[in-house]
This record gives sequence, C-alpha cells and structure tokens, in this order.
Amino acid sequence: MTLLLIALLPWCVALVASRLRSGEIAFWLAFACCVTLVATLGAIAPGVWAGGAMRISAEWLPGLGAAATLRLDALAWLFAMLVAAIGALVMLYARYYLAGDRQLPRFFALMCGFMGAMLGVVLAGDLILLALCWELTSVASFLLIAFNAPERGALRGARAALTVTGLGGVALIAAVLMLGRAAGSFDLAEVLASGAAVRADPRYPWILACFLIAVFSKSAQFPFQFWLARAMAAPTPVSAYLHSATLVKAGIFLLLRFYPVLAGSEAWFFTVSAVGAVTLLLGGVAAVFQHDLKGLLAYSTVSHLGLITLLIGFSADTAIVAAVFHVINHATFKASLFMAAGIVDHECGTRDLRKVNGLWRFMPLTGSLAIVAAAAMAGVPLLNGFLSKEMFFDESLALEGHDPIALLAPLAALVAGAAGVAYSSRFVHDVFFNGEPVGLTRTPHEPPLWMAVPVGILVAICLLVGLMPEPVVGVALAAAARAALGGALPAYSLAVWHGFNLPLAMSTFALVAGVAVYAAHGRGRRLHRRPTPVAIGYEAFECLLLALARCGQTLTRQLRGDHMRLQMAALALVAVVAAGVPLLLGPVAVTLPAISAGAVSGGEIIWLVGAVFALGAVSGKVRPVTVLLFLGAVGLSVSMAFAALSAPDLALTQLFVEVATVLLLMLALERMPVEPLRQRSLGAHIRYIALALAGGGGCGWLAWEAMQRKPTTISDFHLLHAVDGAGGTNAVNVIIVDFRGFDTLGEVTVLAAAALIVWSFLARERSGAITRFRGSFMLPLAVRVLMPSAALVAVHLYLRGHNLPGGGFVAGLLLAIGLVLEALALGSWRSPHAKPVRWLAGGLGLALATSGASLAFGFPFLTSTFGHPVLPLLGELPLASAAAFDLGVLAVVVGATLMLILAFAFGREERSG
Amino acid sequence: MSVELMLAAAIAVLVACALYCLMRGRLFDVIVGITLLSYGVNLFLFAMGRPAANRAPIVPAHGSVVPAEYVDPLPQALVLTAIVIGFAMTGLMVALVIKRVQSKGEG
Amino acid sequence: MPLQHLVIAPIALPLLAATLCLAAPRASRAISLCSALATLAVSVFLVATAASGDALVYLLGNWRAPFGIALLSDRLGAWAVLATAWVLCGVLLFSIGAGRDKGAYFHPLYQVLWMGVNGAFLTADVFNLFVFFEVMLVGSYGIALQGAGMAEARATLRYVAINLAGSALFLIAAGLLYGVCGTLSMADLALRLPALQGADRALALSGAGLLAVVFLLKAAALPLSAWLPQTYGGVSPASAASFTLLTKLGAYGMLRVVSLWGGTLFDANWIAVVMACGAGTVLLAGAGALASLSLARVAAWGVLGSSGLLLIVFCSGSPQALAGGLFYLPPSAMCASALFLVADLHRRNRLADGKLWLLIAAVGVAGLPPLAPFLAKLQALDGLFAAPDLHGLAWLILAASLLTLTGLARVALRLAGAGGEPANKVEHLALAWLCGGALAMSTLAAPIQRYTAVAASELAAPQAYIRQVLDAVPVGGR
Amino acid sequence: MTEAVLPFVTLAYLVAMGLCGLRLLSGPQAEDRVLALDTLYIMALALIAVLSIGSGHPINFEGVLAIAMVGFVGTIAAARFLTRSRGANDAGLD
Amino acid sequence: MPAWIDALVAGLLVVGAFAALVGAWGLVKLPEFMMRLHAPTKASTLGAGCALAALTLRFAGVEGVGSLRYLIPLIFVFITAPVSAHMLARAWRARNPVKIEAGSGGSSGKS
Amino acid sequence: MRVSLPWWAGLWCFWMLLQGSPSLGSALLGVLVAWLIARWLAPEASGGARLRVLPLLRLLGRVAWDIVASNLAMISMVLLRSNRLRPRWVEVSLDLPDDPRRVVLAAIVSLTPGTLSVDLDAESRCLLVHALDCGDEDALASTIKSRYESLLLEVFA
Ligand code: NA
Ligand code: NA
Repeated sequence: MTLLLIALLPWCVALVASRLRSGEIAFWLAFACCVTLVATLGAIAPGVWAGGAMRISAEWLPGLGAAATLRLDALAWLFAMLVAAIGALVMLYARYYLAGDRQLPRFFALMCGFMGAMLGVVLAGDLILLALCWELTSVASFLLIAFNAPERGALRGARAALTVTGLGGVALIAAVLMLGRAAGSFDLAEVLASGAAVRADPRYPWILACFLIAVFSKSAQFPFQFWLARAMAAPTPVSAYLHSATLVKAGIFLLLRFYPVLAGSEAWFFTVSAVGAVTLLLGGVAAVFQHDLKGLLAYSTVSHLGLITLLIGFSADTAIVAAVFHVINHATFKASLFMAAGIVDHECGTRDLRKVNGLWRFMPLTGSLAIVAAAAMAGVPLLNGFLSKEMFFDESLALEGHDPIALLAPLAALVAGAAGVAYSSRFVHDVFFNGEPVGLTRTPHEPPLWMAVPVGILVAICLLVGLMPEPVVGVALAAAARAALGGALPAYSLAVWHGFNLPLAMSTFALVAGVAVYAAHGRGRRLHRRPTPVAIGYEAFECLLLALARCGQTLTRQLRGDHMRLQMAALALVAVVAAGVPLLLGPVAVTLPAISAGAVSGGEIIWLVGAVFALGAVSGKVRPVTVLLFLGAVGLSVSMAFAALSAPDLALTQLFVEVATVLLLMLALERMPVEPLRQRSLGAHIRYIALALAGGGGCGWLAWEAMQRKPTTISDFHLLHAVDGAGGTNAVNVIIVDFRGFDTLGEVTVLAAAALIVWSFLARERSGAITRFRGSFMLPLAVRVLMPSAALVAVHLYLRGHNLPGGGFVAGLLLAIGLVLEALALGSWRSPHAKPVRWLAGGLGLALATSGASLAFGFPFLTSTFGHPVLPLLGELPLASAAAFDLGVLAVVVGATLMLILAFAFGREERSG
Repeated sequence: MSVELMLAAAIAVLVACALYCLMRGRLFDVIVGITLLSYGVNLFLFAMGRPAANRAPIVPAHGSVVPAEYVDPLPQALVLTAIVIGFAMTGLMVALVIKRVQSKGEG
Repeated sequence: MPLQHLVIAPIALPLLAATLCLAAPRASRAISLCSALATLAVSVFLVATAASGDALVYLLGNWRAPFGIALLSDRLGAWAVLATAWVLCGVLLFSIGAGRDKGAYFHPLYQVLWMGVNGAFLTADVFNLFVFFEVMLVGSYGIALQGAGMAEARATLRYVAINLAGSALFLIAAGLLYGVCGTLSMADLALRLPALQGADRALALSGAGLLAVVFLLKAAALPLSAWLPQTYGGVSPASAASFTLLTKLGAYGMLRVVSLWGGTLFDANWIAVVMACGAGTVLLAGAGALASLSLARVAAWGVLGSSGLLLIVFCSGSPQALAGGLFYLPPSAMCASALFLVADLHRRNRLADGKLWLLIAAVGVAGLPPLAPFLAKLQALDGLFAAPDLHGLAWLILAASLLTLTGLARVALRLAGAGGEPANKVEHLALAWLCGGALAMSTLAAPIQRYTAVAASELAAPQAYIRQVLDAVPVGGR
Repeated sequence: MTEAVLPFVTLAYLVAMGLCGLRLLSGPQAEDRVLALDTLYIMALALIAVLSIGSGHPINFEGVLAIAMVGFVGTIAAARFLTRSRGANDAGLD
Repeated sequence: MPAWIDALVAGLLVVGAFAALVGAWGLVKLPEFMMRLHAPTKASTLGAGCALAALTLRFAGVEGVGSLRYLIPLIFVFITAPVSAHMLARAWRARNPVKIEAGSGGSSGKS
Repeated sequence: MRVSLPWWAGLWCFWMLLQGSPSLGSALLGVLVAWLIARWLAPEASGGARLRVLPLLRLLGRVAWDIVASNLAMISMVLLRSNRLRPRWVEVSLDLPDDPRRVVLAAIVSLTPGTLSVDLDAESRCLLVHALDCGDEDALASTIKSRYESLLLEVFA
C-alpha cells in the first residue's frame, strides 16, 4: 500500500495540477506531495535499512510474462529519497524562480509527472515496468526541457535530449527483452538472482551492449555527453532537479541495480571504466572553458557522472560503496550550485560568465552559500565532496591486475581532480569576484528569502555530511550499498580523517594544481577572450540527423510528384513477378493449343476485331474522341464474345454498360482537355512495352493454363438447385439475387456511393442548366417514342430476369439510359428523376428490407422464398421474394446511372449551329 | 482455333494494352487503361467458367439438370458484379480527372 | 431472434443508416450517431462472444458454406471489427464537432466506409472480400473528397487509380483460384489447395501470389507504398483519420491467407519475401517520418510504419509476435487517428488547448509508454527476439521507431507554440475517446493479452476455422 | 438449306464488320469513325440474329433488342461532342 | 419446318448478308464522307431487316404468332437510324461548312 | 396528368408483342404496365390530330417497297459506278404544318436509300436533303413531295 502511494501520488498530483489555473495551488500540491513522499520514505526507512525489501505485485501483461511489480529495497529507497527530498527543495525554489509565469501549473504538473516516472524507474520490480518508466522519464524530461518551447534553444535541446535518450530507451527495451529471456523471467528479484546464468548466456554481449548504451545515453556519458549541455535551455529548477540529482542519475541507478547481474566480466570492466574515464576527463576539461554558467555546471555534472561510472566500472565492492556515496554528495552540492546559478541568472538577467562578475558585493549570502557548495564540488576537506573524492582516489590506486587501466586510472583521477578544482575556482572567482559586472541591465541584489532557503539547506547537508559522515548518512549508505552489491558489505570507513596517505596527497596536489591552472588561464580575464567552445559531439549528432533526414527526403522524393506511371509500373512488375515465379519455377508443362481447322463458329473473329481496336486505342497518334470510339468497338466485341459463349446476361449488361460508358466519356471529354503526349526516351519506351507485354502475356498464359483445368466447382450446386432451391431457371440471375445476393448488395452499395460522390463532387457545375442536344429536329421526337418503349422493355427484362436473360441490372441500365437520353434530348427534368437520390434511397431500402425480412422469421439475412400461387384468371404466378430484392437493385442502378452520367451533362449551353 | 486460345489471346492483348496505357502517365490514358484493363479482367474471370457456345446456364423449369451440359454460371455472376463496379469506378475516375485538369488550368 | 444474427449487424446497420441518411438528409447526423453507437455495441458483443470461445458463423441466404457466402466472427474478425468501431466512432464524433459533416453526403459515405471495413473483416469468401474492399474504397474516396479542394482531388485521383489497378489484380487472383480450385470460400480453398499437385499447385500459387500483391498494395508495403503518404498527406487530416484502419485490412488479409493456406501453399522463401517487404516498409516509414515537416505527414508515415510492423509480425510465425501484433492493431490505429485529428485542429488553427492530445497521440504513434502501442510492440519484439533468425527484424523495428520518434519530436515541437481558438467540447470528447481507448488498453492489458494469445493460437491452427465455416448447418437444414 | 447458307452468311457479316472496322481504323475524319462504329453496331445486331438462327435458341434476342434501342446512343453522343467541340482542343489529329 | 419456309429463310439471310456486305463495302469505298454516310445507313437497314425477318420466320413454327416479336428491333432501327445519320451529317457540316444556294427545290452545291 | 389513350393502347400492343406467348395474365399485367408507363413517361396527347389507318398502311407499304427497291438501286450504285456518282445537296420546301410530321417525312427520306435529310430550317420550312446520285434536283424534290408528303397530310388528317 505504501509503495502504491509512493508510486502513484506524484501522478495524481500531476493530473490535478495540470487542470489547475492557479500556480500557487499547484505549487502547494506539488510541495505537499514531495513532503508526503519524504515523510513516507522516512517512516519506512528503518525496515528497509534492516534489509526487508518491500514488494507488491499485480497481474498485468500475461502475454509477456510480466507483472506490475513494485519493489523497494535500500538502494531504491536511497534514490527515491533523493528524488523526493531534492524535489521538495526544487519545488520551493521554482515557486519563486518562475513566479508570475502563466504556465506555472503546467510546470508543476510536469515536474510531478517526471517525479512519478523517476520513482517508477526506481521502484520497478519488473523489467518491463522498468523500461516503461524509463521511457516515461525521457518523455517527461523532453517536455521539461521544451518548457520555454518557441525559443530556439529549447527546441533543439529538447530534440537532442529526446533523440539520445530515445536511443537509450530503444536499447534498454532490447536489453530488457533479451535479459528477460536469458534470465527466464522479467521479475527483478529473479533476474538479480540469476546473474551467473545471464553472464553465461550467448546473448550476454548483446545484452550488455544495449544495456550500456541505455545507461550511458541517460547519464550523459561519452559519446552522448552533448545532450546535457544542450538541455541547459531548460528553466534552472529543471536543471537543478533533472540534470544534477535525478534524471542523469537514472543511468547510474541502473548500473548499480544490475551490477550483480551484468558485472564481473572483462567486457563490463573495460567498457564501463573506459567510458567513465573518458567522460570524467572530457567533462572536467570542457567545464573550465565554458562561458555559460549553467554550461560549466553541466560539464561538471558530466565529469562527476563519469567519475561514478568509472567507480562502478572498477567492479570492486568498495568502489560501489564510493559510487553510492558520491551519488548522494553530488546530488546535494550540484543541486545547490544549479540553484545558485539560477539566482545569479534571475538577478542579472544573464548567466554569461563574461558579463557576470563581482557579485559578492551585491549578494554576499548567495555568494557564501555558492562558495561552500563549489568547495564541496572541488573536494575541499570538511565538505562531503572531499570524502567521496578521497575514496575515489583510493579506489583508483587499489586497482590491480588490469595493467593499462591500473596505471592510467590514478593519473586520470588526478587530472580530473585538478580540473574539478579549476572549474570550481572559476565558478567562484568569475562570478563573485573578477572585477565589475559588464553590461548588466539591472542591479543585482539578494533573492527573496525562500529562494535562498533551499540552497541553504543543501549546503548545510554538504557541511553536515562532510563533518560527520557516519551519523548522517552511514546507515543509509551501508544499506544501499549492500542492496546494490546484492551481498555482504566490504570493509570501509566513513571518516573525515584517514591520516596522511596517498589519496590525501593526491587531493592536495589536485587542489593546488587546479587553482594554479585556473590562475594561469584566467589571469586578466584571458579565459573570457576565448571563443565559445564547440559542444563536442553535438555537431556530429546534428550532421547525423541531417544526413538521415536528407536520406529520408531522397527516399520519399522518389515517391512524390507526378509519378503515377511509376506506381503503376511498380504494381505491374510486382504482380508479374508474384504470378510469374511460381509458373516459371513450378512444374507447368506448357500446353500448346491444338489448332484444328474447324469451321468458324461465330464470334471468335470478333475478338480479333476487339484486339485490333485495343491496340488502336493505345496508339498515341489518334485524338481522344477516336480513342473512345475504339473503346466502344472493344466493348462491343467483348459483348459479342459473351453473347457467342453462352452468357446472354453478360452480353446484355456489357452492352448497356458500354453505351453508358461511352455516353459518359463523351460528355466528360468536352471538359477534359487532353494534353499532348510527352516524349519519352527509347529506353523507357522499351521498358514499359516489355512490362506491358509481360503482364498481358502472363495474364493470357494464366487464363490459358487455368482453362485447361476442370475442377469440380461449387456452381454445380447452383445449377442443380436453381429451380428447387431458389425458384428460378436463369442460374446466373439466381446466383446474383439469391446464392450470392450478398455480393450484389455490396455491389449496389458501391454503385450508389460512387454516384453520390460524383454527383456531389461536380455539384458546382450542376448549378447551370443541363446542356441539351439542340439543333437536332429529329432527336426529340425519336426519344418521345423510344423512351416509353425502353421503359416497357425494362419492365419486361426485369420480370423475366429470374428465369431468362434479364434482371434488375439490365432493366435498370436500360431505363436509366433512356432517361438520360430523354433529359439530354429534351433538356427537361421530369419529376420522377429530378431527385435521383430518391431512387438510390428507395432501392437500397427495398433491397435491405427484402434481405432483412427473413430475420423476422428466424432465417438468416437474405434468405429468400418463392412460390407458385395459382390465381383465378391469371393462372399460375411465379413469385419469388428475390424479385423484390432485384427491384431494389433496379432502382439503385437507375438512380446511380442517372447521377453518374447526368453529372457530366451540366454546363454551358450548346452553341447554336 | 479453340475458344480457349482466342480468349487467352484476347485477354493477353487487352491487358498488355491496358498496362501500356496505365504506364504512359497521361490522365486520359489512365482512364483508357483502366477501361481496357477491366475488359481484360472481365474476360479473364469469364474464361474461368469453361466457356462454350450454346450452353447458356438456363436450366429447365422441370426435370433433371446435368451441370456438365451448361457453362459455369458462377464466373458469369462474378463478371456481372465486376462490370457494374467497373462502371461506377470509371465514372468516379473521370470526375476526378476533370477536376484535376481544371485545377491545372486554374493554377 | 437468436443472437447469431448479430453477426450481420456490423454490415447491415451502417448500410441501413446510409440509406436512411439518404432518405432523410436532415436527420442524418442523428441517424449516423445512433448507428455508430449500435455498431459499437454489436462489436463489443461480438468480441465478448468470441472471447467466450464461440466463433459465430453466419450463412447468408441460408445457404451452406462453400455454395453461399458465409461470415465468420472469430476472435480475429471480431477484434478487428471492434477496433474499427472504436476508431470510426471517434472520428465521426470529431467530424460532427468540427462541422465537417455538412459536406454533401458525408454521413452516408462514412457509413459505407464503415460497412466495407466490417464486411472485409467478417467475410469468409474471397470474392465477397473483393466486394467489400470495393465498398470500403468507395466510401474512402467519398470521405477523402470531403471539402473537395484541388489538393484533395489530386491526392484522391492517385489513390483511386492505383486502387482500381489493385482491384483488377484482385479479380484475376480470385478468378484464378476459382479456375483451379472451383470454389471461393476461404475455408473450402484451404481444404482444396493442399490436394493440388504439380502444375495445378503452381497455378494456385500464382493466384495466391497475386492476392498477396493486392494485400501488400492495401497495406502499402514497400514496392507499393508510394500511394499512402501521398494520399494520407494530401487529403484533409480528418479524412485521413478515418483511413487508419484501411491499411490494416491489407495486413489482415495477408494474415488470413497465411494462416489458412500458408502451411500447405507457401514455402519459407515466399514468407521471407513478404517479411522483407514489411521490413523495408518499416524502415521507409522511419525515414519518411524523419524527413517530413507536417504533422499529418508524420502521421501518415506512422500509419505506414505500423502497417509494415503488422506485416512482419503476422508472417513471422511466432505466436507471441502475432499476439503482439493483434494487440498492436487497435491502439496504433487509435493513436494515428488522434494524431490526424490534432493535425486537423492545427490546420484550422484551433490547437490552443489541444496540446495534451497532441502529446498523447504523438506518444502513441511513436510507440512510447504509457499507451498500449508500446506494450504491444514490446510483446511483438519479445516474440521476434525469441526466434534467433528474426533478431534482425526486431532491431530494424527498434531503429525505425527511433527515427519516427525523432521526426515526430521535431514536428511536434514546432506546434508547441501554436495557438488560435480553443477546440469545442465535441472535438475534445472525440480526442479523449481515441486517446483514452489507447490508454485504457494498456491498463486492461491482461485480459487483452489473454484474448490475443488465444486468437494467435487459433490462427496457428486453422482447422477449427475451416470446420466451423464448412460444418455450419443452415436453419431448417437446407 | 438454311444450314447450308449459314456459314457463308455468317462469314459475310463478319467480313462486313471487318470492313467497318477498317473504316473505323482509317478515318480519316472523326465522323467517319463514328459512322463506322454505328454501322458496326447494326452489323452486330444482324450477326447475333443470324447466330440465333444457327443455334436454334433465340437466347440472345434481348441483346438484339438492346442494340436496336440503345446502339445509336453512342453515335448521338459522339456527334454531339463533335458538333460542340469542332475539334477545337485536339486539332491536327483525326 | 416446312421446306418453303426454310428456303425463304435462307433467301432472306442471303439477301441480308449481301446488303450488309455492300453497305460495308460502300463505307470503305466511297470517296467522301457525305457519300459514305449513305451507304451503311441504307444497306444495313436491309441487312438487319432481312436477318430479323429470317429470325421471325425461322421461329414462327415454334412460337407461332409470338415470333413476331423478333421484328421489334427492326422498328427501333428504323426509328434510330435516321436520327444518327442526321446527327452525323450535322456534326460534319459544323466543321465543313457547305454553301447551299438559295431557292427552293433545285439548288445544289458540291461540297 | 391524364393518361394518353393512344399511348396506353400502343404500349399495350407493344407489350403483348414483346411477350411472345400471349396469355390472360400477361395481358392484364400489360394493361397495368402500359398504364403506368403512359402515365409516367409518355407525352400528353396532342389534341386534334387523328390517325387514319388506311393512308397509314399505304404509306407504310410505299416506304417498305421504296426501301427495298432503292436498296437494290443503291447496291448497284455502290458496286458498279461508285466513281461516277453525282452527289447533290437539295432543298425541299415543305407544306407540312407541324413538326412531328416534318420529322416523319425527314425520317422517311433518310430511310429510303440514296437520300438523307440533313437539316430542317425552322423558318423557311425547308428540308435540306443530300442525295447520293442525283441528276435533277427539282425532280428529286418533287418526288419526295408527291410520294410522301401528300400521303402524310392524309394520315394525320
Ligand atoms: Na565573470
Ligand atoms: Na435469398
């Protein structure tokens, strides 16, 4: 329950705060949340320190074998406490720092959200949950860095942070998934217990690589260190919180957490310590040369994180203790330094070290606090930084075996120590002394009291820990280190004084050397005249992103533009390959046609005619109207083929559709100026022709081969049961309205929808009158005779359709063509088809009603019935419910065809003559 | 000359012409290509129904039916559906092309 | 009336609504909303029924399965139908709130789109699948042309043309399968295809290959992806929002085909080619997202990416990855739709108080926690990592999601300062519906994962599907 | 007797259609092509009628009727187009 | 089927086929459009008419009076053929203006 | 709208013809169908003009005969002397009082081979005819007037 409270409270507060208007209430909520967390953590501390890990679990992702498990041991407790306690101070600080900002509620909501994510990382008892919270910290930090969003630096900084930490997230996901497989479970406790199995797994190198990428990217280790400097665009409270105490420590936390599982191999030792060392030196040196106050602190953070990483890399139990200790120390002094920098920024309006000078006169209180904190950072004795740095020197000296590193580590430690002293000196000297301020717009003065209080508290902790480490942090440190090690603690001592020994000498040397280096470089403001140093790695990162984006643009540009023909060609090519490969590779023996000298049985030559005109239509030398006429000829020959090959229904439909299509295209052609053909290279020509031939030939071959096959088909059933099952003799019509009536329902829906689209799409043009075929004195009279006859024939075709060629489709098409012709010839709108949409609605409604009527009798949709009632006078009357369905089809076809064709018939009046 | 050979040849020619038109990159040709393609495809579907002359799938109202004596009615029904859908799509396509061409003229 | 009949409702209800909208245009908003809610309710019922283990078979016209058309609402079909209902409800709500439904025949066409998608997910017949693809497409054309500016017309023209060519391929494929096997029912085909020998088998493989090409086209997989970013980026974002499920149809079709016929018809190379297409798509989508400068474009690439991901996991043969893919399908569509809707708000300069939705939708599309796509992707990746030869694909998916994340971050940051009017309540409700759906799925992950795991195992052993379809007895034993 | 002449009659109609096709292909003017297509329709009508005599089942009679009723619609539309456009947008091609 | 009907059918078929052939021939052979317009509109009416008459006669024995329906298409051909001819002539004249001298009944102008 | 009786009757006849096998059922159905179509689509009865059967039959017979005869003439023209044809444009001034009858005349002119009606001048009531082979324009015009126009005037008395 307590765990649930700790994990969920920040989220709830974030949710509430985001809906608030008042920054004040939001602050109090956030602050109360932090205080509650600190109190809760304090209350459960004794139990946790005693070694009792708390754990709750709920079922969550059975598919992954993962659960929603929270687990709190001493290591997690320590980090949670850091998150909560520093959070409380930062909230307090931010209230004054950001006073008056309209976005304050959002700020506190985001901070609480981040805190929730961070606590999730710390408390996660399941690898999947851990990865999830890890990603959430990335998102939350992205949002916090982007808090001042339209500002350019914020945008770039946020994006860089998200990209780098996103990379880490991706790597962590991969690592976690493989780790879970290797350990056999995603549960943290089980994973921690199966270190040997994991290290023996063949996937171990992969796991380690991904894991380290995740850790290094989050903790700004080389080569990912650049994002942290960029992230300084965030408001200072964010930097104080995320970039000193929490977010960047998530990586360290992960290193410590999985130390028992992953450490203990050569790979771990070399990679982690090498990266840590490089980062340590790089950050330390770079920090000295920054002109941005926060930049200096950022690089110092990088350097200190490198130090901790290096310590963990040493893979010695005492080094782990030192690492944990330094985590605490760094969090305290760095947070206070960031806050002090924020005060400077706040009061001076700039944090450029070249402008900010001699502030001691204006703000002695802030100055003294900052000087103490900086001294802690530099490792001055009697402050906490000194203690952990001493342990670090000790560890670097204690290294054995690994020769190059054992030799280099103390050296690196020494250089880094000196660099730390140098940038700390610069921080103190360049801000509070070093002459007069340059070009400040206002006179700085002390900040409000409550802004300095958090700094004071943190500095006091630095002092307290530095003076009496064992009583203040001893228990927590021991418990956390024990949890991190997963076993017994090594012997170590937390004391201010260890006597005169080598580490003390190194410390002294570092202090002296550091001050000397700064004095040498910074004399007479020589440092100020150096150009702003390039952010190492950031430019490479930008270049990489740019190159990737260019690559993407090039890729997508290939897809853009007027390349419909390329798309068509791609589709044709893929289809040819997909259908061709099985045929060419398969055991298809080409069945050669047996050419017999049989009599010409009819329509066959018609197909040749069709083929010739298809070729003619392709010719680029004829005008568009001719192409349409050729199409008409092709359509006619197809229709003839249907007629000759026992498909009277098809012949009829094809004929009517052909006429309707030609009519439509002819009407449309007037408004469709056709551009001349573009010249293409011979090569392209040949390619397209080859592809077309392959596609066409392939289709022909497929058809040929398939026609050789005579499988037993389901249509035998349709033929056998057309009469007794569906009450009709025309098997095609019976299939359409009964056996596969559902297809027909969909098909008329398509027709109706297409008609609606065209009708509404050309609505603007429809405002004009319909253009009639004026000038022909014969047409109107002919149409007056034809139209009623066509209607009569349509009725005839509809009524006989179930038994003989005909049916709703053809009847509807005929009626519609008649109506269109009439509208064009007479230029009149008759009332029945003035609203063709009603035909659609009526038709669809009738079809639906007929289909659905069977539901009332407990039969499925579309079940039909038929009968042959014998009526007086009329005799036997064949009735089928499917006929009503067919009538609906008819109505839809009429309406849709009318709309499809007439939509193109509006516009200018015909020129007379 | 068998029905099958003629059908296959017709399908080949129609589809080849259609593909060539489609790949020519002119909007008008796309309409022509789609129309030709639908002819070819309809014939293809139709060809799957063991086509032959004088075997229309219209069964006697009374008496027994021997399915082998008729052409396969199912592909015909499918072609019918395809024809109607093709008509609807042609209309749609033409409307879009008109709009496109007009937009070119305006801009 | 037995509950069995509710299987037809997801298809018949939208059609009925479309008809009523045509008949009573004034009431079309109310009709459309009622139908949407009813369809949603029915979809929930179908999923609940499928979850209890009963796949519902529906014999249309009361004809036995291979002879008539059968619908089947199994776990997969019902799941997809529910996802559709959720997304389309949200988009409909938004369209109403934004006043986009004032365009001509918006509601009927929207319902037709819905009907088409549902029909395609439920049908167990190859040719009927073609018909419903067409229904879905024609509806989508109508929605794409809403507002009918020149840009929309241009984008839609390409979309229509390429889909017409795709439809022709579908017809050839269906014809070929019928010509070789003599049947159109997918279940019956699954029985007849293994019996084929020699040349017959090669022909059937050609037909199935063409069918696969059609599905790849619908899924916008790599050699055929060009249309998707053009179309989705070209039409109004609110229209694109209703299309996010359409690409899933391609992946769905591929899944059905591979599941039902895969064991007997396709060899490993065939599957590998399809997966390679999916992999290329994923990578292309990542690159495209990185290169694009507008929210709608990024969303379009996101849709492409999820489509590629689904292709990979559906063909991977790993039940774990497949289950992950099924889990991934609905929330990824919801998030992409929401992102499109946010883009629409931005385009109309109403993003003042919609940043939260921008954040949530972007997080969902990027595959970040806490939305369900993250968990689903994790499960899919877990499945891929479990098989040694699929590691590469997992890495590729991870790399692509990083690219997407970066591109999305850039575009989303540009909108951070966007202001304008606040959106209205209905628009907020719609976005809350979509984002909340994705969020709810991650909290309800346990039952969902159990459901999808069973669905995946069903798909791995298709005999149950085949028997259910072919053994269904008509009412009255006709 | 009918059986005896039928092949020749069929052939004659086919040849006639072929001639129409020739004109349709060769033009030279669009009107010529329209005329040829119109004639092609009538020939098709007659041919279907002849084939029905041959087969003994007038199953395609409705096709004949359809051509007779709507076959001229294409001609009308083309003639209208030619009248209105006067070849304005595609002069030079026929 | 009585032999005389058979003969009549055959005769009609031959006449129709011949007329159709001649019409098509004229379509190809005649030198200018207005002349070509005559050939098919005439010959094809006879061609179609004879074929339909043959059809009617052929099925008269089977269907009795009912086979008269096979003449229906002929009516439509007779209604539509003049219309299309007229429309075509009109379209051609729109592009190829012909000067026709005034005066009723006897003016001529060669195009 | 009133239903025009001639249309109704005509459509019913057409229906019966179309049905092939006449039965009582189809006849009754035809009544209904013809009535509906006449009511919906047929133009209203134009008052006055009455059809006279005998002249109509004479006209039909004459036209049928002319079609056959001039078709034969046409065949010879096309086959034998296609190079020596004398195409002419001929204007025929009409006495027919109303448009329908003029249209019928124009149709007859077109149907009979050798001549083609091309245009009708609304004001001067002149029918523009194109003749394929014509030696004497006036003779042609008068033939048309005497053979068809007079009979037409009789038919619609
Ligand atoms: Na300074
Ligand atoms: Na039925």
